[in-house]
Amino acid sequence: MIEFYNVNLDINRVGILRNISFRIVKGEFTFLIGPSGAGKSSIIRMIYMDVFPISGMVVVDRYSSAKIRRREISMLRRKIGVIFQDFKLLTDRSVFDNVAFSLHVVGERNKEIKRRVLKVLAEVNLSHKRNQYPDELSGGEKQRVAIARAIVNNPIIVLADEPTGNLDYASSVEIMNILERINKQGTAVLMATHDAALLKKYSHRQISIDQGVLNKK
Amino acid sequence: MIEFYNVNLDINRVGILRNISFRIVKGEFTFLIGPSGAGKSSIIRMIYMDVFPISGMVVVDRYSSAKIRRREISMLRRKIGVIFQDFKLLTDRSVFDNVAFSLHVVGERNKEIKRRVLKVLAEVNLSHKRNQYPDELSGGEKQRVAIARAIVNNPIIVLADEPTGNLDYASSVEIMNILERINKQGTAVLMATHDAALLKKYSHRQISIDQGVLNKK
Amino acid sequence: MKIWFSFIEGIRNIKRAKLASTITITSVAFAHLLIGVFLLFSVNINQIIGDVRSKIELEVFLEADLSVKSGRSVEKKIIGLEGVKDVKYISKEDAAKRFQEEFGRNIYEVLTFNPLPSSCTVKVKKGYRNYSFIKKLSTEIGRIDGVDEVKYQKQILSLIDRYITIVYAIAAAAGIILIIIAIVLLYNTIRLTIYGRKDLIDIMKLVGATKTMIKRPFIVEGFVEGLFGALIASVILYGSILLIKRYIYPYVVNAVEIYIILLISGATIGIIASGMSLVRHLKEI
Amino acid sequence: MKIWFSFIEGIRNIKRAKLASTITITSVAFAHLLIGVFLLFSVNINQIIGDVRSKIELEVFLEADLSVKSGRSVEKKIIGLEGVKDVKYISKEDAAKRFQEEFGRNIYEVLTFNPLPSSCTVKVKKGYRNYSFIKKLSTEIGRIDGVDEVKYQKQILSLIDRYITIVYAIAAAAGIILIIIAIVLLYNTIRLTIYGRKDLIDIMKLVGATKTMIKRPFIVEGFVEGLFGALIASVILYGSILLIKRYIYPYVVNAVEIYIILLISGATIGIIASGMSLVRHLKEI
Ligand SMILES: Nc1ncnc2c1ncn2[C@@H]1O[C@H](COP(=O)(O)OP(=O)(O)OP(=O)(O)O)[C@@H](O)[C@H]1O
Ligand SMILES: Nc1ncnc2c1ncn2[C@@H]1O[C@H](COP(=O)(O)OP(=O)(O)OP(=O)(O)O)[C@@H](O)[C@H]1O
Ligand SMILES: [Mg+2]
Ligand SMILES: [Mg+2]
Repeated sequence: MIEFYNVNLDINRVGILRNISFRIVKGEFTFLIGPSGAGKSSIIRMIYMDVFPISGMVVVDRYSSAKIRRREISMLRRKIGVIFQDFKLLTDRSVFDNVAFSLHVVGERNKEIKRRVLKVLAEVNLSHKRNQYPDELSGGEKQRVAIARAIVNNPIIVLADEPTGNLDYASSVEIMNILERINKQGTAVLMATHDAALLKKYSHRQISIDQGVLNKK
Repeated sequence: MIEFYNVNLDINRVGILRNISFRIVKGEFTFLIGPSGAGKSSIIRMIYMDVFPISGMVVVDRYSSAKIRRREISMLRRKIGVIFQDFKLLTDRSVFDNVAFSLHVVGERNKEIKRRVLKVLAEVNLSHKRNQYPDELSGGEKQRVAIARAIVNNPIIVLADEPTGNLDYASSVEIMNILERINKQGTAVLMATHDAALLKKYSHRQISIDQGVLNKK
Repeated sequence: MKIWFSFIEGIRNIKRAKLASTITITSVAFAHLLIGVFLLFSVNINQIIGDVRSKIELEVFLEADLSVKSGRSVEKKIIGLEGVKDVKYISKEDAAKRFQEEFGRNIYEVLTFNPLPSSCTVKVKKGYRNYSFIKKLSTEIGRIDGVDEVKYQKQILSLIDRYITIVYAIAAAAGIILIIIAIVLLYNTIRLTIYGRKDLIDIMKLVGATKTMIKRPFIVEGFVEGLFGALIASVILYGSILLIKRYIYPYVVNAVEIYIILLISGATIGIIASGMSLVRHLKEI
Repeated sequence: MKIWFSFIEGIRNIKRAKLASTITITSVAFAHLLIGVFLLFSVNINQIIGDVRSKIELEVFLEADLSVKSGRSVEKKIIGLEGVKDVKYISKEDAAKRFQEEFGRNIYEVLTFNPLPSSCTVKVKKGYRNYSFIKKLSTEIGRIDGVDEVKYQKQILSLIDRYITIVYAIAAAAGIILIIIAIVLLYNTIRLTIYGRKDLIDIMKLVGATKTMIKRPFIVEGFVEGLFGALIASVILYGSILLIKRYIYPYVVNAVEIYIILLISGATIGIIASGMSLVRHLKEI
């Protein structure tokens, strides 16, 4: 499902990742851990093909970083739900429309869009904020909108970049429950996190990186 | 130093805070805790006079929310270091210039600016990234720039809105050490946080809010 | 993505970015006001010059003692010449009548004989009303037997013809510069408004929207704003022309074609400017 | 904040927001190109009309048998009239000489006597070269004893005077519309570029910068970009005029004042547009 083969990544001629290889299979739940600046977000960006390796290869679903074409990148991204570390919400539309956008992109019918968006907003406890705009939300609420948008589409992979960084412990556990549930339904989840408490509570596989290299355990 | 007297806050006619009263004295270190959406960031915004109560009064230093004038707001803000939850970095200038900006605002001499910026960047472990732009930083690195900017000015109050949300435990402890040190030098610190581990380790006073009202302990 | 969603999005975007769309519409309106004023100006100047030219005629005085029959034959010969639109023969008697009309006295009361010569008034066809042709024509007519003298408004004609090419050249240059300026300014405006939404475009890409999906609403938006701006310009121009006609200069010419040109131009520029700006922003991935 | 820091910031901002400053400079340049073309056009049209008018003169034919002495006295009387610039007396002898020059034959060889009348050529002062005045002057001169007939280029004069007011009115209207359009478009452009930096301005406010501190660099930026844009327009115009002078129309007039007006206008509009846009964005707190 996700495979890294000897991946090296430079951005602006600065070395970010060195010789990374790992594999995540269908339906797996994996933590991505490491100190600030280690390269966790960069790994996630390579999976949704926002940046490309200077050598080595990233394979996701049936697409390879070596030969994926522009249109295919869009197709791939529709199958991946990404919770961005900085949320990346569309500031000019409401919570509802932010979440609905992913469904409009795949051409879903209006009625179905409404049903699914309301359902997922309820799951992240944001039904009452559905008509507010991102600037009118607290940090944690924005994060939950980002989560809702990432999972509304029934993706085959969810990439979660510190999805609980702005959430209290109770909310974090709720989010973890949602991620575990969609994981049970067959979705692979890769979650970058610093949250020691969560790491202790959930015993999923951990990929650990530091200064751009994989920690062998 | 910071006093809230029966403060009620509405934003866009939505009630955010109800009847909040508390007091933080000079040189105190206080945690602000509560679930997502409770109103922590809103309390911090009222302290740097970004929003105003619809009733009650906020007094900071010698300024009262009831009669502070525009120019005085700028003056007040120069004495307060704020670590914003969403960082609020100037994306069109380098890390160095972001931190230096606060010092230019108070008309500091160039040589002194250089000395102090370099010193504070070293404290947050970002000396090597000083010429990069915010878009080229990881989440945790951005957060550390925001921290550096907040403290470079030797403020009398530091308001930290989840300053460790994007940081691993080790980095969080380093940041806590910096905040504790400037607190020892007489700066009042108010820190909103979810981080259970930090709350356990540090036994400072806690102000807890939930759904816009203060929790009596 | 459903196409109708793109349309709805395009319309909604106009409301979402009120400042940007207001500015775009204002810019389109002003630029088209400029182009419209220029076009109306040209049409009117052209009309005025055409009016002056249409009044140009040659007066052909015939020899004093020429018979009516010979006069008529001169008339026929003139009609046969290239570029002649029509000829009016004025006999000695007609001239005398005219004298009576103009001066209120019968010429036979003043003099015992009629000294007025018979003459022809020659009008020239539309494309031939220029100095060099009329000069040629006048010598040609002068050579006809029985013609005494040919007169025409030499000075006005030579004046118009001396400066007309310069005026037209300058007007054409001004027109081209004007249109280029309008396009560049509009393109810049739309580019800036789209640049202001760069973050949103980037986010759309990240959640799997293809280029077409991102582009289409902007194109719709450009079309609507362009058309609307041009419409505002047209209404202002039309109103102004009516006012000018009424209070300042009743002969001012209004041409419907100009308004059609403006509307088409507004919509087209809106679409093209949006499209081009997007190409720049969508270049990377 | 130190003032020099504001200046350095202003200059740096131009580099920081390359797209925005390029667009602003282009817009200023184009808008001023427009204004410049209009000004040069007006100056030249004015020059052409002035040229035509300066050639207007009255020919005063004196009575056939008037003595040179009486002729000279008529000349003096004409000089005394209002609006007359100078009068040239042409005696019968002078006229004969002219005839010789023009037709290459001595008139006394053709005829036994000199039938040419003596005459005066009257030039009119600058402000008086219009149809209604010259008509009045001609009747006045006609009443002087010894004057037989007064001739002047009635048709050209009446043509110019009939249309000149319309042309001037249209030109003035076009000029005003042009300048308003230039200002609105520029204002919009600068407003959009500043709006694009709204987030940055908000952040500056949050870290304690006062309004003045935020404004000053933008004003510097507006000044520099405005001046630079106007400079580009001036260079293009100046170059075009030189080319036109050389290859198309050598009598084209170039006025230094226009370039000075353009540069001042560029800098001023830059400052005003920045200032006004900022007021809007800085309104809240
Ligand atoms: N555009 C860029 N140019 C230069 N360096 C960059 C760029 N983007 C990221 N980096 C650097 O790459 C390194 C890894 O960044 P990344 O965002 O992957 O870290 P991270 O593990 O997600 O950290 P965090 O936990 O703080 O979010 C960082 O040191 C960062 O400064
Ligand atoms: N502009 C606004 N309009 C309407 N509601 C708002 C606005 N800003 C904030 N709110 C609401 O006020 C409540 C408190 O927000 P605040 O940001 O203070 O919460 P918080 O305690 O900081 O939460 P978090 O831990 O998630 O950052 C939230 O429910 C939020 O939706
Ligand atoms: Mg990261
Ligand atoms: Mg908050």
